[in-house]
Amino acid sequence: MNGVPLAAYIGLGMIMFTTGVVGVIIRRNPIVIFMCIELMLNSVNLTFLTFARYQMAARSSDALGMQNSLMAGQMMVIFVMAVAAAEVAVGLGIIMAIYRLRDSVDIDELNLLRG
Amino acid sequence: MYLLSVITFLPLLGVLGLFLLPESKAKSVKQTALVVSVLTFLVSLLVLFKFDGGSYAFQVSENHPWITQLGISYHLGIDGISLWLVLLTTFLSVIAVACSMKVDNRVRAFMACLLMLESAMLGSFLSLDLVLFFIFFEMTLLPMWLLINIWGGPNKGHAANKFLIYTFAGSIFMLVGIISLGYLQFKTTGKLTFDIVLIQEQVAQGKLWANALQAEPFIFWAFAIALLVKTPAFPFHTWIPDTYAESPIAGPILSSVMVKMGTYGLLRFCLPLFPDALPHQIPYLVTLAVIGIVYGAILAAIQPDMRRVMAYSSLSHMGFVLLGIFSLTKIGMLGGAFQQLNHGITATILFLLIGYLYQRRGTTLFKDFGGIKAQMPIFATLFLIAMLSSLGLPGTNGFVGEFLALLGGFQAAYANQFSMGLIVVAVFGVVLAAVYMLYMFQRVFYGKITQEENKGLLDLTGTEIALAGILVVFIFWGGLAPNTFMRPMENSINATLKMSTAAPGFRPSWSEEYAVEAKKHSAPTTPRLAMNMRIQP
Amino acid sequence: MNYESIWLVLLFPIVGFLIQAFLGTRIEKMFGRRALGAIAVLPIALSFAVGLMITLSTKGGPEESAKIATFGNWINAANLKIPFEFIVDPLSMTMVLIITGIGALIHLYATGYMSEEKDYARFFTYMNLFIASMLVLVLGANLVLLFVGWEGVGLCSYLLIGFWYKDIANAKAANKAFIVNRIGDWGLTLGLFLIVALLMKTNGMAGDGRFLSYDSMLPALKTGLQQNPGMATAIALLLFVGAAGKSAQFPLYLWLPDAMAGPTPVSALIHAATMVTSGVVLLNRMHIVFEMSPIASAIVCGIGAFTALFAALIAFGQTDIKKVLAYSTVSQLGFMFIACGAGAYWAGMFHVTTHAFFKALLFLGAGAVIHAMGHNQDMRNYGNLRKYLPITFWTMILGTLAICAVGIPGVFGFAGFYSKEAILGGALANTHAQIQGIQVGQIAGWVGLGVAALTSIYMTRLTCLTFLGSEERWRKIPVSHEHDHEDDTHHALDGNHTPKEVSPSMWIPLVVLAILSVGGGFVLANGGAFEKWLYPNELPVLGKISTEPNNIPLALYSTIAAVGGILLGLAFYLKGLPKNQGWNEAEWSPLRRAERDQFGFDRAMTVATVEGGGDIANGLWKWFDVGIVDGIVEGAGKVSGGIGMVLKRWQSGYIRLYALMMLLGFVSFIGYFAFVIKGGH
Amino acid sequence: MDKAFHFAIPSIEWAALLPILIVALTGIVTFVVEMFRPKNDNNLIVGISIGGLIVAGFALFMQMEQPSYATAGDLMQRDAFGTAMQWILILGSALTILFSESYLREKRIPFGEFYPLVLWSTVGAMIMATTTSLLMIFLGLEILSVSLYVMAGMSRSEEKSEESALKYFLLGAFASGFLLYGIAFVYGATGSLDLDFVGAIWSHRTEATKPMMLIGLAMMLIGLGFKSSLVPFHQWTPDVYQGSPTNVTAFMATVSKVGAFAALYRVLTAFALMGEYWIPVLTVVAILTMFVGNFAALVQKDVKRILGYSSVANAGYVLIALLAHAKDYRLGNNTIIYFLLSYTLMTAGAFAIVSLVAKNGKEGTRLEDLNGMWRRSPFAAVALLVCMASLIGIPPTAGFVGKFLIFFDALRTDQMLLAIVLALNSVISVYYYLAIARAAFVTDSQESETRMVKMTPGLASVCTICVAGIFGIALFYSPVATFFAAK
Amino acid sequence: MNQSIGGVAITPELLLFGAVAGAATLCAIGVVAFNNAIRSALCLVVNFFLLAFLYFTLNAEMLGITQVVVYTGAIMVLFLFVIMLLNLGGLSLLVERRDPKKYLGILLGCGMFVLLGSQLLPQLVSVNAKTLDPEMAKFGGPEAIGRTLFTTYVYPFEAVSILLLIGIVGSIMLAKRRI
Repeated sequence: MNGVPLAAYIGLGMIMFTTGVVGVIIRRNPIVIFMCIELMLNSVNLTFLTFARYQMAARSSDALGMQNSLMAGQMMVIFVMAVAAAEVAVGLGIIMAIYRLRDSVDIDELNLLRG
Repeated sequence: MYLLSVITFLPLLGVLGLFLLPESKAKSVKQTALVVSVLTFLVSLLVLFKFDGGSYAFQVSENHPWITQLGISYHLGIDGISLWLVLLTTFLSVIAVACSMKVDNRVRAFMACLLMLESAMLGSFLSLDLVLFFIFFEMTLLPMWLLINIWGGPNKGHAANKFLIYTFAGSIFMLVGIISLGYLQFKTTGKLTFDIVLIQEQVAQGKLWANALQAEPFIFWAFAIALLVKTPAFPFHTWIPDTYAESPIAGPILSSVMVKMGTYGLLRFCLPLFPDALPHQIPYLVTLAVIGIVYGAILAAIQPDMRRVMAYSSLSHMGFVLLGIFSLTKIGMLGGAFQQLNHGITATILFLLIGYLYQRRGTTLFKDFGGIKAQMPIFATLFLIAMLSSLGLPGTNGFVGEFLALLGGFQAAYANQFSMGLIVVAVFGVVLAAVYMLYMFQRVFYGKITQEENKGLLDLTGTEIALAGILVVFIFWGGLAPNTFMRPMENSINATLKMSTAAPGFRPSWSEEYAVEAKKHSAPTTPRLAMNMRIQP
Repeated sequence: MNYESIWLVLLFPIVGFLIQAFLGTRIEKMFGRRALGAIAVLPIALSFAVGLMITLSTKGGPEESAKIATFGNWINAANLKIPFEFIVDPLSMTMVLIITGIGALIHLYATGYMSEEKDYARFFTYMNLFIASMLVLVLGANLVLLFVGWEGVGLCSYLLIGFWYKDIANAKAANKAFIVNRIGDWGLTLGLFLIVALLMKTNGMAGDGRFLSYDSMLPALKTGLQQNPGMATAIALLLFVGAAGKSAQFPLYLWLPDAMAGPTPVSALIHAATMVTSGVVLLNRMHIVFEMSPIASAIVCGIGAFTALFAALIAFGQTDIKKVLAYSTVSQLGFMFIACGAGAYWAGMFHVTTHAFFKALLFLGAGAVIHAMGHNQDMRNYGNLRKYLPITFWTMILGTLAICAVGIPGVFGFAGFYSKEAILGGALANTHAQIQGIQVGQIAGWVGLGVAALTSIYMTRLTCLTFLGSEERWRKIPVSHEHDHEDDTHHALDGNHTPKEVSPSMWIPLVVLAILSVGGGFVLANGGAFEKWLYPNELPVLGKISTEPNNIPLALYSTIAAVGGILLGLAFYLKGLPKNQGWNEAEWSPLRRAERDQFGFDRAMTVATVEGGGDIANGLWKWFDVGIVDGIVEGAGKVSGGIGMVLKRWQSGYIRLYALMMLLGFVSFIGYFAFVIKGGH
Repeated sequence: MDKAFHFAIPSIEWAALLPILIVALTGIVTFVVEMFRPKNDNNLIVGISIGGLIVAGFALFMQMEQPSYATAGDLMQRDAFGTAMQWILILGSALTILFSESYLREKRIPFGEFYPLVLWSTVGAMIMATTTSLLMIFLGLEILSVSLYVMAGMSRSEEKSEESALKYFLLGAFASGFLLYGIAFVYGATGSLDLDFVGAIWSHRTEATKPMMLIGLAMMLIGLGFKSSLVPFHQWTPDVYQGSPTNVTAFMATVSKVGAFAALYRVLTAFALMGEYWIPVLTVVAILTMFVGNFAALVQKDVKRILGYSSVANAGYVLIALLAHAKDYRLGNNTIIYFLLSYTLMTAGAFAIVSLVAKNGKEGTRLEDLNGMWRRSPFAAVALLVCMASLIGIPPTAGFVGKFLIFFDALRTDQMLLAIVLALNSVISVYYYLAIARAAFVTDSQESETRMVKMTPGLASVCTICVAGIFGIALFYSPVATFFAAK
Repeated sequence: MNQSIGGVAITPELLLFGAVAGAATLCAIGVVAFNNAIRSALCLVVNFFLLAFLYFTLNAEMLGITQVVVYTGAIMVLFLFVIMLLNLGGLSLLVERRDPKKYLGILLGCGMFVLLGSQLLPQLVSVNAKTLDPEMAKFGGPEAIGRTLFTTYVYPFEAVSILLLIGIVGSIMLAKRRI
């Protein structure tokens, strides 16, 4: 979609990423924190696809290099999604285990381990 | 010819042997340990026959490449300086093992520690590769730590940690120094090695430091501090009172050898390897030594515990050794080197006797004694003799060493190497030695018996007398025929002196022993002759 | 007998020592005390005999008067060689004869005196060892061997003073003796070092490396010191410090009075006759150095004179018979140093000899009295003992006359007369000992004259209080303090105690010594025999030393001093103990009290060194060593722990804080990068 | 190629891939076995796992003499470093598995699934170690981590275990978010996920790409620094080490750390050209890491926590070697390999011995819980003493040689400051290592039987391997070094 | 309409993008801001939808679809499911107490954003999308992705299989009843 500068997409990515980071730090509910992490991952995906599309480093002479680099971004995104899925499965599992153990998941109460 | 390796590793083999025995068989464990140590001593006597005092070259030596990538070689050798220290070590180890036959808990571990210590000390006296030396040097730490920590007195934990951390802190910087020295050698010759013979060869020709002169003092102090901590010299001495006071009686006996590793290291490494930095550091080092002499003596006079007195007195005595070594005069260095041995003998017999007292009464505090001369006349006599040797009475070995060391120092001061006042003070240390020793003797033996427990004290048994008696023999031997011990040292001392004071190119080097021997008879060395020296692999 | 057999002289006492040390108690058990005593006396007597023979054989021309017998190497360090070598010359042989001769007598005396003691063998072990080391001191042909003997005798004196070790006071006295001597040795050692350093620098000698052997050192010193006389003063003074320590000169005399804690024979042998004179021997050995330094000589004279006066005064304040004799010894030593300072070295040695005779006699006499009076030493308890102890009385009278230097000039005089004459003469005649023109030597001479008078007075006091007067005093006094050996064999002194004359083994030495003190001086002095024998030719630097001061009628003066002193003394004390010197010391005149307290000097020194030193040491230990030196070490550990605690608190356990930290780290990373990117390139 | 995106099937060097495949398949096999076996008897599984690892280890020999090359579509890089790292990883997980069974049984959590998870996460680490592709680094990292999250929370009855799992998970995901974002920027700048391009692109960089690469690097450093617990991304380490079951901790301390450092090595090597920018940063990080790790460890009372902090400190030591490598590419390789190998031996041994203290479902890991070990099982006590000596760096142990090498590299690249800091820190570290040794070997306690189990064969073999290794690779450094330095 | 801001021409695409991006940002903030976890989740879902749309604008059709299917279809459902499962008032409304670290976090977040933006964005304003020839333009299509995934990227593809296996086993281990 021509006419939109690269900066715009990257900027959006940054905003979302920052929001995610801030969320991780300021929220007490692990599930929400986890969602914020998902938010970060998605902003990353956006960034990947943007860079893939905009190809700022590519030399248009080298077609094969262009193809590789075009696909690299996409692949990365796919694998990120896969990883995210696996992480969600495990992460939510852990959260549930904790919830079973002590009917609360407030992470500010989770500091037996310190010092 | 693997004689030196055998000497070094025989005790370690003994340790393995010990662990084949069951913990329960305490008696046989003790006997095994004793046998091993005696065997080591006998084997080490062979060196005397192989040794040729006529040359300062390293003899009976073994040189095998070990870690070639890092240029670390397994290079053992012996010369006049290390000869007696090796014999002293093996000999005193026998004493240490023999005097700890009364240990009753974890005997196997105890004996293992003693033997490991022996191996480590022998290794560090014999190794001619800086890294190898460092390895053995550090190997003494853990056994000593265990000795203090398991079989020690009430405050053992703290004392043990203090000992280990303090000495480790000193030596780790020596490691940095060692590595940078090896790296310099690498930069100079393109060949990485830590073999002091090769390194000193470069030093002798003035190549090694040629473009690292500003680094030399720092590396020198990296070595010196580590070794001064071990010695111990004045500001670095505070580990030794705790160590002596808390460790079982075999500990101080062996550590009276261990402290020699410090002075030995100074003689072997600090002098020959840093000739350009040396002259500027001498005044500081001598000052430390003299402060050590007086300071140690003063503090020894008011300690409440015999073992602490001994600790501070070693500070004082090692001060004499250092003074002699750093006087950089033949007489002084000879005296210093000889005084090392004397301190080994004297301190050992005193510790042995104090140990007997400890076994009888379970304390070495002065307030628990007094007037026991009446109960233990023989003990008192032996103690008196050891004390006299320790305060340097003529006729005992202590006198010869101190006299020569001080004389050397005086010569150096007379030649304006450093202030004459230092020597005047140092000599006064002899007076103070009399003060604290006599005061100790008075508090232990004179007066009426005050404590009830002391009424029943028994005099030494036959074996105890024998053990102490052997050492007494050496006290008088060293006092009346010191040449027996000093003659073999003389060549090595002279060489070391030349290495550390002569100008580049005029410095002898171990690998060129025979060239130097030739030079002695021919005309004075020209730089060219020195430069043309063939580098031996 | 040939001089090489000098080793025999040394051998006998050493053998005796070994026998006593290892077999003593056994012999005592098997053959009893008399046998052991005999074995103790025999070696000394034998070496006296050998010494005498050697001496007679060494009579001869001055040129071969000094012979060196070498018995192998001792120390070879680099170019310094110190062999076992012994010198046989008039000086050493004089001392050998004194040591062994008087030594033998005193041993004999001791067999009787100590017969009731426990550790009989231990006593004679020490005594024989002492003789041996004293012989090494005088016979050693280099300064290091001299030093060996020097410290050896110090050790024996330490052991013998502390012989009755159960009394802690004795132990303290012993320590004091040893340590004060060590202070002297400090000077002596530095002196040796200076000589070696000097000679090695100005290599003005046949370079056989025997830098400290008299035969090669002294000539080298002569040449070497002419180049820099300042060195001469330095060496001389350092040596004198050593001498002062051994010979109890001010301020190092402190140990000698306390040394009286030892058994009386010890006091007689070590602290009167032999050891304390070794300082004088040293000065005679090294006289070349002193000849070259007028200043040093002046200081020697001055110290000597002051010591003589000081000690003589103190003697008046003493009531303990041995203390009186001790101070008189110090005073007499002062005389000897006056002589050495003035350059009349032979006179010093002469006085050493005569003093050995009469002072030994006096001590032994005093010992006999003490022995008879149940080891009670306070003269205020005595009185009228001539009735019970005739032999002792008469011999001591002779001794007193000898020390008072009584004599008719030109006709006959007791031993002390001739030596003191020579000393004072030498001092008044000399022009050597001076500092910037002040004739310290001559002043010392006049002081000496006065001290001679004082000597007569206090000696008379001693004699009168002890032997004359009435028995009332010890008849009705309670038991006084004693040495407590356990199972005290001495029946305490009390009202119905009857002193008995001592046994032959004890009075025979008295008689012999008495004869020597009467005739010794006359024999040795006639025709200047002693001087000719000791210094056959003039001094190398000062040349001829005259002992006849012109235009001073010295003989007259000294006779007046001696006789006058005695008469004065009799006037005071003939009728016994004066009221104002009795038990109630509050009645004493302040001067006398001050004298009793050595004018507060000893106390001051004790406070300064022992107590002050103790405080300093404690401060150093508690505050500096534990507080700072070790404090830094321990502090490092504590600080690390503190940092650890801070980090521990930082490790809060809150996930969100950890995340925050990560973010912080990241932000600072990119902050730095932003900075760099802006900054560089 | 006629049409776009018709890529050919990439050629695959099976020799290079084989070890990874074997481990992965072993995992699957054990998983299957676990499903069909009766519970509470995992010895067969253990056997299979060990066997598989050994086979994989041997498979590594097949690529010994090969040159360096990239395969599987350039996503897999085979070289000496990678091979060495795989050996260390295999060793680490083998040691973990060896002593796990008895421990899990005592702790009453004998999950059979544990073993496949260990093996798979080892696969993840191996993937990280053998690639220069950021994609594979990310994937490997996630494979490693996800299974670690699970294992950390394995002891479900323990709040501590669960808490550590959650901490590890949330922070780990957070960190990998940064890693990804960093990768994204590097990708944006270079147009490729392969690190080999980084250098080339950097050499003709533009105003746009320069900051992208630097910031991308910074973000990746967070991701990898988290895994290798560099300050200030280390704070999870002590908590998680303490909370997780001891054998899992051992696994984290060895395998996951080694993997992370392998990846870090790859990245920093690629970014060496722009060293002038980041070397100062990492120098500071290294210094902080050493000091924080050691100082904080001084005041700890819990053994696992102490070892956690010590692993932070050791990360700092390794970083020095990495920096040396970045400054001079000829240096550092050997050092990193050797140090990580020795560190694996020491740490695995230490944790294995600490796991003795678990009995009947209870586990006390305070220092005083080790008291009397010398009475209960002397060999373990001696082994612990050796491990501690090695961690301190007392010769002649592997730890000493490792430190020696690091000093050497630091001095050869003129990093005197780092050398001195390292020296200071080894002094500080002495104190707490000695505390552990003292508790186990010196202090006595009568009721040690109630707290400690006796040696089990698995544990004994771990101790033997570690002690033998610690002395062996030190005394026979030359052969070992030549072996690992082989092509 | 061709006026421009800061050298960037205002095009309809840009306006459209602006709208979507604004919405996405609001949703993202919503995720963080809402106290109620469910609301956060719903915001996230919307956000993902909008992202999917943006993927389409970047010609990554395949991934846009995958995004919808995987994220909104699978992952978010899982989230909501868990939230419901553990649903309690207490949990869903964990009231945020005001504590410094919160504000510090926000501050640092902003700091990070500012730094990143100031370092990266300015140079990227001028960069515009490469014009791709029609062949290349199909890079986002299923064919291209399929081919790539099963040729060049087969190795990571297998690796991911292990990862998913771990996910399964792990969640079983964490969830199954105690033995």
